[in-house]
Amino acid sequence: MNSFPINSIRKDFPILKSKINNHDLVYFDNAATTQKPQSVIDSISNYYEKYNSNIHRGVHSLAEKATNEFEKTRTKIKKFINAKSNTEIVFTRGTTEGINLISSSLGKYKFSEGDEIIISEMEHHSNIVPWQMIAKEKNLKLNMINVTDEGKIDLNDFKNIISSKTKLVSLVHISNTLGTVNPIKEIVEICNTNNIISVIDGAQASAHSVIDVQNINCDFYVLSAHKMYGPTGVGVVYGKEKLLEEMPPYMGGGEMIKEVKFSGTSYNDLPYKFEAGTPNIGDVIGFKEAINYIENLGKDQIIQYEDKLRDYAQKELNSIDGFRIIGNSENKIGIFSFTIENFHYYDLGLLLDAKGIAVRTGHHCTQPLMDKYNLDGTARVSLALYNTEEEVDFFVDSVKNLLNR
Amino acid sequence: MNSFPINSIRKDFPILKSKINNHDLVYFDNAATTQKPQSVIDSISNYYEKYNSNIHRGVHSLAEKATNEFEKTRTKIKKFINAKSNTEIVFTRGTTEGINLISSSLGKYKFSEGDEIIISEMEHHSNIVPWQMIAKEKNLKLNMINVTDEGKIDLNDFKNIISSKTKLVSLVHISNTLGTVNPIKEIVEICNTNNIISVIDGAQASAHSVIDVQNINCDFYVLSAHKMYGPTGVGVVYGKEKLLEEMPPYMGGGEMIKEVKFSGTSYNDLPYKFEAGTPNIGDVIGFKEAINYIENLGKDQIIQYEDKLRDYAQKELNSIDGFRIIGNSENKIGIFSFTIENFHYYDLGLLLDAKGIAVRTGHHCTQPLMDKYNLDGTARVSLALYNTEEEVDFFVDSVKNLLNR
Amino acid sequence: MKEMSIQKEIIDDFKVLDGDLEMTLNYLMELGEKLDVFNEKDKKEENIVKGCQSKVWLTYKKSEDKLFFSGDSNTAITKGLLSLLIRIFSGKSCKEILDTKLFFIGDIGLNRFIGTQRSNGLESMENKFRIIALSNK
Amino acid sequence: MKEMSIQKEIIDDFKVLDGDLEMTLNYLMELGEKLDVFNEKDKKEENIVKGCQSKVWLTYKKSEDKLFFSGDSNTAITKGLLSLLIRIFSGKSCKEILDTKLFFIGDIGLNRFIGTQRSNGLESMENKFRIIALSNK
Ligand SMILES: Cc1ncc(COP(=O)(O)O)c(C=O)c1O
Ligand SMILES: Cc1ncc(COP(=O)(O)O)c(C=O)c1O
Repeated sequence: MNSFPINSIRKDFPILKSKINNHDLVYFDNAATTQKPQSVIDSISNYYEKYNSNIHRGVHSLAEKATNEFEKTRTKIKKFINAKSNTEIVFTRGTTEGINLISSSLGKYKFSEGDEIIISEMEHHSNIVPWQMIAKEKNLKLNMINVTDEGKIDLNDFKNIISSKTKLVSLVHISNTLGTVNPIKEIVEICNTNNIISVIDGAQASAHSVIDVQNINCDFYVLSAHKMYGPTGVGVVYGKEKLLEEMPPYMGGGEMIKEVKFSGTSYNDLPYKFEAGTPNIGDVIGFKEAINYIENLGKDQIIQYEDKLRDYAQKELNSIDGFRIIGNSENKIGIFSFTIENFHYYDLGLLLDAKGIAVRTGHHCTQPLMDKYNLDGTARVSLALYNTEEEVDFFVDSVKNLLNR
Repeated sequence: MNSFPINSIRKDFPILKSKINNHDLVYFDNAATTQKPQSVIDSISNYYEKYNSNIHRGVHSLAEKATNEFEKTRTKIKKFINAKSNTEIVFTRGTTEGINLISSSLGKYKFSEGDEIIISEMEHHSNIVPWQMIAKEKNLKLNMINVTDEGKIDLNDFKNIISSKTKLVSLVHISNTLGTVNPIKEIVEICNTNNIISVIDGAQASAHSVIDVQNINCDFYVLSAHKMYGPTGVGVVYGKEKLLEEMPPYMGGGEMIKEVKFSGTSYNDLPYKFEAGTPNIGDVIGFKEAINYIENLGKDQIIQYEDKLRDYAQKELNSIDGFRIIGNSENKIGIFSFTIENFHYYDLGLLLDAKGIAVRTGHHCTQPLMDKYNLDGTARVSLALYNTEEEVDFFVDSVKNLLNR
Repeated sequence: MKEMSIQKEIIDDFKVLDGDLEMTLNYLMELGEKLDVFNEKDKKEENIVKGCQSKVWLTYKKSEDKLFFSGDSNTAITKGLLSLLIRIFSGKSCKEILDTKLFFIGDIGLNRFIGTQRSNGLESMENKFRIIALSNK
Repeated sequence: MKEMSIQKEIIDDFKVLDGDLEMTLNYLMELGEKLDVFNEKDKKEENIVKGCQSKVWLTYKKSEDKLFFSGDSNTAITKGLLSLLIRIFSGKSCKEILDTKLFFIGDIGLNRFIGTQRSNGLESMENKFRIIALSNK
């Protein structure tokens, strides 16, 4: 861990200097959204101050510069997740829009009455509701894979509920509530053998594990920039070119067309077919700097640091009386959902905030999972590359003090 | 015009100091996207540097602050367009997503085979393709109102194509190609008398005319922040509460639900029902400053200045040999699409760019309108509040020089 | 203006805490703990006030033309807030309740519980008092 | 390496303009004007190369094993670009055409015509030459 330049990293994130209720900010709400390094913030300002323009169709210099910078992000993300081609990278607002794009577009031609879709009990609402909506519209059956008490996908259950009618499996790569890293490669392989479309929700994974979509071999991989040190309002759908080609567009409008006639319209090439209207140019450009930031530190170094911090936190947290962690897979990242006996998470959240510690409380948009564990909510600590053991210590001490009140 | 502080205004927009190909930037591509004042840019940086957080469900101080600032934009825009309530203001990525939201959600329950939808020949592709898509899906008939040679909606034609099957009319408030200000109040009144849903595409109007949705009395009004000095990636759908209430959600996911059960899901209250997933928080917050900027200058003062500049430009442009303006309504804003005899718009665009002048060239995402006028494209000058008569002069001189080459 | 004076009392009580959020929350929780024990039987659906992350139950008795409230919450801080509302509204007539405007909350440094945040139930709690008052008018 | 030397010639020709965009565009247009007159009859669908904002027509004749191109465009600047490509590719064998790598464009200050911008047709033009060469191999 010596080589990980945590002190200079912390200086890269201006918000970490903040005082919250007269305390230093301890930001442990990274699964909700991560903080942004100065380079990301500056690249957005720089865009607006120096070369803001609408893109793609302009011949003037600003349009040319903005278009090039915008498309550079596409190339960057293509390499970052190891897609085959830029045509497989579609920009969206975030993971939620990405999943809706997929469900809605596939819904228009791939599914027919009685077909089955499989998700899991640990999915985020954004990977549940779009499938419920399309299932209702098209009379499909939606199945949920059981999650074990430890917080892992029950692979046997998965194999059991696959049927000849299963058309699609959509699964979270890393659970935002449990921290569990799912065996998606194994699951996708089963999908591919059975001719089932696979969608991976990578919202939590993209910043905290190595993503190689060709290696995973999934049909779709979806992520949000704001969870990987990038700005809000940008996400990506990776899709295999063959599927994207045959899919109808999600939205209609400017930019996604080749030719519009009153009598009918022909659609643009990939990926533009799926990018109707003026995109979020400024933030797409900012997103590139977020990936640069991760790459400059090195994904492997980051993961190594985060793993060590996770282990430290796990040990320290368990020293708190009445502390129960929900989600104890041996393969997990630094996300700790927990309850403390006789201490409601809402009170805990507010009391910690008074000490400058930001944790999330509630159902974390995973109500079916909460129901499964008979909880109505938890408090959640989620770590990122700028967090430290000292912050974990301060958190643990603070909670212990609250318990001794 | 004396009282309009044009010099200090120009200083508010940092990009206007740019040199493009060794010339001062003359930015005449405002209909594509407007430039942003420093206050907008700074408010976005400030968000990321000081209080970036995911919103709505967090109890910690950052989440509280971010939520409040986010919701303040909603209140601001509500007042800006005179909606009745914040529940009528839905945030989107832009006008294109807004129209898709409406067409897709209404499409799920309002339209049945044979129903008719009316748009006009002067619509932007973003107000054509979504309707073509839903028309194809649901077997609806799509009609286009004729546009006159001057570039005005043919009101008689409109009245003629309305039938008992007409369910919806979607019209542009101000044409991005012609500059024409359409008589939307009159048109909406006809819609309301005939029980027809009205959608107004306000992408071009929101920065250049006064918007009062209660006075217009339309069912929907749609706009983009980036065309009104705000950031890219944010737009608004205004919808009458009664309609929004009964409409099914567009996207499913986090934030738009009340309760998610495996057996079924209940949706959140307005406007959240239509805002699935993490929104573009930073830019929504930046958008507020754009409206502040407009309000501080005063919409009336802006319009007065822009009208005078439009008149000046019109006169000067017409002094160019072989210059033909497409769109000569007596009620128009400072948007001039034009052709010059024996001078292709593409050459013109590039040659002007060499002098630092940014104009747009092509079909401006209005191909049916181009077809109507038998053009394959035009060059377009579109003005905004920071443009000046001196810039118009430089443009006119430059074009004359090019013609005398 | 009796209702004004209760709120002023509350503001005075909190003044010693000097806006320190931690102490304020602690004091709130203490106030909540002092609430009369709530009858478990009254924890039924119709008495629930739903916030996003906490539950509140509220019942009342009418005596002469005055309403007397009792309540409970599953979270200590919300229970503290509730106790303040009960202190303000209990023992008043329906008209008095409806006429009472709440202003104390900002003055005790708890602005965070009002406004656009939907994750707290202060507004819903206040509304519940008013609805009860309305339905008893 | 004859094809290299043509591109080097072009680069030299443009050098006097010192990267001034306006003069470069003007010179390009002049070059376009010098192209041999294109046969109007050849302006048919199969000879079109579509850019976003301009149209290009390209035909060729084969003599011995060499290809000779002629072309036209509805825009003056694109026609200028086209004339450069014709200068580079005309009179070469199919193999030579396929082996020729274009590098001059950045060196004459016209980087804007390459890359991700879809509003220009340089790439499509270049491809058309190569497709013709391929189909004649
Ligand atoms: C696992 C998971 N999926 C989906 C989402 C939704 O992402 P977004 O809100 O950026 O659309 C989130 C984030 O909240 C998440 O953690
Ligand atoms: C009239 C009109 N409608 C719709 C749009 C689409 O807006 P956006 O690209 O912001 O979605 C535009 C802008 O290009 C426009 O000018």
